[in-house]
Amino acid sequence: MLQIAGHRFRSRLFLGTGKFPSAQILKEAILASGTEMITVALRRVDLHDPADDIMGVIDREKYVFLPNTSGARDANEAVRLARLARAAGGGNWLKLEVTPDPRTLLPDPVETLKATEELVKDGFHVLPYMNADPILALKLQDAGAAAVMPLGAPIGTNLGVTTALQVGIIIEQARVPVVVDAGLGAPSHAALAMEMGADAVLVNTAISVAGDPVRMARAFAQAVEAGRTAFEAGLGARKTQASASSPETGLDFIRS
Amino acid sequence: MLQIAGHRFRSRLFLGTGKFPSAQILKEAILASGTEMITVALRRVDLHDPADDIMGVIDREKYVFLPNTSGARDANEAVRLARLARAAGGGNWLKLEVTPDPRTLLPDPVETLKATEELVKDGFHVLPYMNADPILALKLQDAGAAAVMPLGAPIGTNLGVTTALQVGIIIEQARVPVVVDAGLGAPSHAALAMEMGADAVLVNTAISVAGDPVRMARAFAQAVEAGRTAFEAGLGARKTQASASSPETGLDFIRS
Amino acid sequence: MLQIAGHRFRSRLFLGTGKFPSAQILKEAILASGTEMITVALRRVDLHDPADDIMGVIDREKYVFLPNTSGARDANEAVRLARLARAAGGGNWLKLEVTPDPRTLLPDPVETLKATEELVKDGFHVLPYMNADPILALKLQDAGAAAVMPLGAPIGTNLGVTTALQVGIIIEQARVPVVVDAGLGAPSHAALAMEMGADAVLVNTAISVAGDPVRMARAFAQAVEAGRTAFEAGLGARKTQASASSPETGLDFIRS
Amino acid sequence: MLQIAGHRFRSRLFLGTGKFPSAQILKEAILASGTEMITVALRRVDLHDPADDIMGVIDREKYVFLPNTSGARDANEAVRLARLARAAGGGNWLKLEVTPDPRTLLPDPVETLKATEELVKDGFHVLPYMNADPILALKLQDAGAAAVMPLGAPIGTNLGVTTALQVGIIIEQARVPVVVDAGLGAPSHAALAMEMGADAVLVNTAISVAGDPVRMARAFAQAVEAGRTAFEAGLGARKTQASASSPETGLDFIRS
Amino acid sequence: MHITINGEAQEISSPKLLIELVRDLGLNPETVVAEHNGRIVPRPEYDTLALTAGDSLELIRFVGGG
Amino acid sequence: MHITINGEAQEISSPKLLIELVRDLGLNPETVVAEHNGRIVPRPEYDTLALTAGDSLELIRFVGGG
Amino acid sequence: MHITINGEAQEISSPKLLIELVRDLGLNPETVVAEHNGRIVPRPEYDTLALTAGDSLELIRFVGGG
Amino acid sequence: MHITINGEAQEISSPKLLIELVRDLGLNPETVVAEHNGRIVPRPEYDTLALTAGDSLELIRFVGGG
Repeated sequence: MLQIAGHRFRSRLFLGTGKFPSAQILKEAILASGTEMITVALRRVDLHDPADDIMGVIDREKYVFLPNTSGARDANEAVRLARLARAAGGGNWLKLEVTPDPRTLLPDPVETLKATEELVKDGFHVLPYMNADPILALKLQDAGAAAVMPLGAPIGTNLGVTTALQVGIIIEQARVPVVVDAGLGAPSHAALAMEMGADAVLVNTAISVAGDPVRMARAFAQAVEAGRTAFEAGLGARKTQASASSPETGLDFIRS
Repeated sequence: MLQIAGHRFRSRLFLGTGKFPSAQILKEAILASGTEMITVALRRVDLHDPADDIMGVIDREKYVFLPNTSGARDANEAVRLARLARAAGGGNWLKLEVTPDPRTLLPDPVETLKATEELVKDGFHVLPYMNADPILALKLQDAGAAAVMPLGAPIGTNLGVTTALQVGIIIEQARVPVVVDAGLGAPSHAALAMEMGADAVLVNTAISVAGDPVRMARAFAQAVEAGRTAFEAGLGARKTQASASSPETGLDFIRS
Repeated sequence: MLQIAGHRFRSRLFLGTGKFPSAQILKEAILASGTEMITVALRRVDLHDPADDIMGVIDREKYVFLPNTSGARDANEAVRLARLARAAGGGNWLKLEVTPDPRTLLPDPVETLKATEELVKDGFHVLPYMNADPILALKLQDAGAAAVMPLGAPIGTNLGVTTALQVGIIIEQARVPVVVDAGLGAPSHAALAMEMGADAVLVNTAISVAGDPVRMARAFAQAVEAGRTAFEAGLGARKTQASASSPETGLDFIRS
Repeated sequence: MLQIAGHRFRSRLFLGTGKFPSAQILKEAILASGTEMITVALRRVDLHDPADDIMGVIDREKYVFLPNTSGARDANEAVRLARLARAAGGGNWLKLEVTPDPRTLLPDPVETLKATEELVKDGFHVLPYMNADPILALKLQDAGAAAVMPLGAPIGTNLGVTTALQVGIIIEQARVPVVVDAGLGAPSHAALAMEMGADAVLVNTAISVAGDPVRMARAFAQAVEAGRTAFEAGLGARKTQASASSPETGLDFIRS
Repeated sequence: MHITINGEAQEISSPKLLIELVRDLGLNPETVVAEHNGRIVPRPEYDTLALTAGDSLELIRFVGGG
Repeated sequence: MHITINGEAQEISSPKLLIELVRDLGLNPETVVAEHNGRIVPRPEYDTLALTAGDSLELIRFVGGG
Repeated sequence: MHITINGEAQEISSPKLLIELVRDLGLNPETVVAEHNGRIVPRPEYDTLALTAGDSLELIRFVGGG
Repeated sequence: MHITINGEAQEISSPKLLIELVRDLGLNPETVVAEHNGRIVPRPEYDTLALTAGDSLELIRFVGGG
């Protein structure tokens, strides 16, 4: 069973909570996804809408709560957000995001490594969001990251595992769990990541912006299980030449 | 629910029975797959192994039985095999395969159309295996095919839906069910086909040659459901630009 | 050197003449492309614009003139257009196009084969535009086609060789030249087709709708040569593992 | 015209000199490639083969000489190699390679940035080999890199521009030239990189291990020009729907 | 007299030879092929074929195409 | 007598009904289809069809296939 | 008195404890974290921390994010 | 005397200038760079630098690489 920082997860689908049409749909999507790990962001209270409180939706006890540092542009901002998250009752789990450029939302390898080192010292279970860079993955692992989260494609693009080659190398080398994050836009993308041997996937946009987020959450849950089962069951090799699935002999009698 | 020739199918995974390690594993894989449609081939009895009888494994009543014409090299041979299949108790369902070249096992568009016309007249429910040719799909449909079965990749290659562009056009135009057949090598491939709007997929090699065919059968079953659910729930659009999953405002206070 | 119907071609780039911004630009693009084979269509004279005559632009003697049957929806229409083309001074060369559906412009395999047989009897050098269907390619070759022209992608899409797997099989099997036609949208696509072993490519839209059609014609000419040269020079194998291009020994002295 | 560190290059193909079958073939390939920028590595003299001296092959005056730091596993080793290269008469140009893992030969983002900062201070024109990481590219540029060299695929794999999505973002953002390096295995790959807007490509393995390295060098030279010309001439847009290249009207008279 | 040219009814003076009509229309006989009442007209006949009322004529030529 | 079964010449005792032969071969008549001298034999006839010397018989059944 | 809350100047009656302000704003103290003049306020202190004029206060909480 | 060249112990006659050694080894001084006891030797010094017993010398040059 998947273990991160000593915690066991039955579900290998981690769920982001952004951009859902309503709190009710988010609530149902969480259930439908079967997830045990939920990401949230930290933001200023909107004083004009004090009642809009996500903690009313999520049963803090039933899920591992994974605050992210989305919005942080360097290590300092990320560390500050991490500490606020902990003070806000977020616990020690942290999805580390350091994205200097709001246009691409791509992670900064140097600042991400720096923040990882600092937050690990500070007792956090750090899951860094990272470019699909195999050497960086080794460095983050050595720095004490609880898992590494290479991106499949830029956040919110739904393009799938465009980084398959690099992700494959990361999986092959990693001694900590590999969670493919960002860009997974369809259940087939999640299944592919799992078939490649990823330990889990994190999905948000593809579910929250779906026509029916609750059913889409269920679809991803099934796909993640399918992909993992296939990985464990052992996929057949790809071939360039056709090979018959029916017997090749025993038909002389029909030859015209 | 999927309907072909008036018959309703709860499962959208059709299963081929070739190349399984043992009758027992085939039996369990059929159950694990949840399939309701099973393909078989027709061959001379091996007089030296009379006991090897697949009908001992498959409960004829519980499944729609879909004999194929694998091995047929032209329309005549296919029609002859189809009639033998019916005489053998195969019923009226038929997976039409006309593959003149044993090396590529690719279907012959002209002979396939000819055999479809003849067998439809003869009362068969014809499901022709075909190249991913949108115009041919319309012709087969007009000829009375109960469904069309475009290939994803050559038989047994496990390469997936290499014909996605053409299959997409076939699905868009078809008035009969579209079953993606051949080349699907992983659950993610099956999920992709279903996400594109295929009505079902037919899988054999990827399951029978897997390390653990029974678990792989379950994996494909889940992936097919995942893909179909996603198709119905409505996938989000692909984007070339990143878009944040977390709110983009409310962080001024952390700016260093 | 490439030979089709006994004619030798130094250039492996065939050029379509549709959709150019002006006759002058077409004229210059033809020169820049270095092509020796030019396709044209046949249409009713526009009585309101009698001067618009492409034959004023193309020196009939310097190029092999390849009228197409674009617009034909079945074999009869194609044959009729072919004969009109010959009567119009088009000679015996013919690009056979039978596209029943103006929305997809995809070729009809059955009618294309039928028209090929008839036109070959009638003394035409038939180059049929076809779906990337390896079995159909063999049938067209057997019917006397001077070359086969599998599509890379639907006409005008610029998507490239989306049918690479099938085109590869066609090339491997063909005894007549294989010309990849339709959908080639960039020089890299043309180079890829040639690297795969195609004998030539036919390009129109990618050049005529380019920002600068004349320079784009030159770019395609270079790419076709590059791809062909690479095919003949022998491409290195693809590897999944890295291998150093610099020596792996002789550095002990720098180890920190 | 391409400018790097104030130097103008007519050719956008940079050539690596590793793994050529012979000095003579290397010499001819350099000429055939038309390159003006040549990479070399630095190694201990083999005392048992003192005559094997590449400087006998390359006319030091005719080419920009780009020593690499291949073999360096961290910033210190890279800096030491850089200084030796300069002392050896390599001049100020440097291809910075920091690859801690000889198995993947993938670059270390942190050490590469560190070495870039140090070597820029030391007066080198630094061209860092890097993972296709857009944020890292900005950092290297800010650190004074003369150009950035994102990888297309791992060294020596011939897999092409597998990092197209990221390379596209790097090109869009860069204020210094972008040179796609590593993994380009065919002229079509080089053409693609140039069509995307890359300023140049560096090729070694695909040429040196080709069946005929000299002809392959010529093929890459043509492909690079083709891709650049296409980029400047303006490629047509990709479409998902077909659009006719021949006129859609003027055929009523042939309708059967 | 009335004849139909490329699907459009036209009034032309008679008598009229095909070659004359083609020239009247400003077309180059070398690059135009004519279908006269459904029959392809060999170019040599252009000079002698006389059009008569009610004829249906198709004048076709090459245009840019791919 | 000699007959040909699935392409192989076989010596069998006569008289012999098709149903007997099928059973002798250890086959299940319910899952085997017979082609007798090129004609498909309806299952009901198995019990009555008598084989004669020189007959050509094909015994076919379903096998695993995709 | 004036204090700054989430960057906006606000007029509040004094004396005022942090816990009171949070309640006045209709917020749940359990799910809100406060930064008081740049220092994170441990939740136990909410009941005793008295706001004074010119204070700068950040009230932060979790929101949906991926 | 003994010195170490490129990691290998070597016996050479003394006295010996660096330039002499390079030539003895059949190398071109123009294309070889020397590290003498860890210090890069500027080319002008080749003619004057005298090797002494126990020296460690690295002789390096360019090779094909990508």
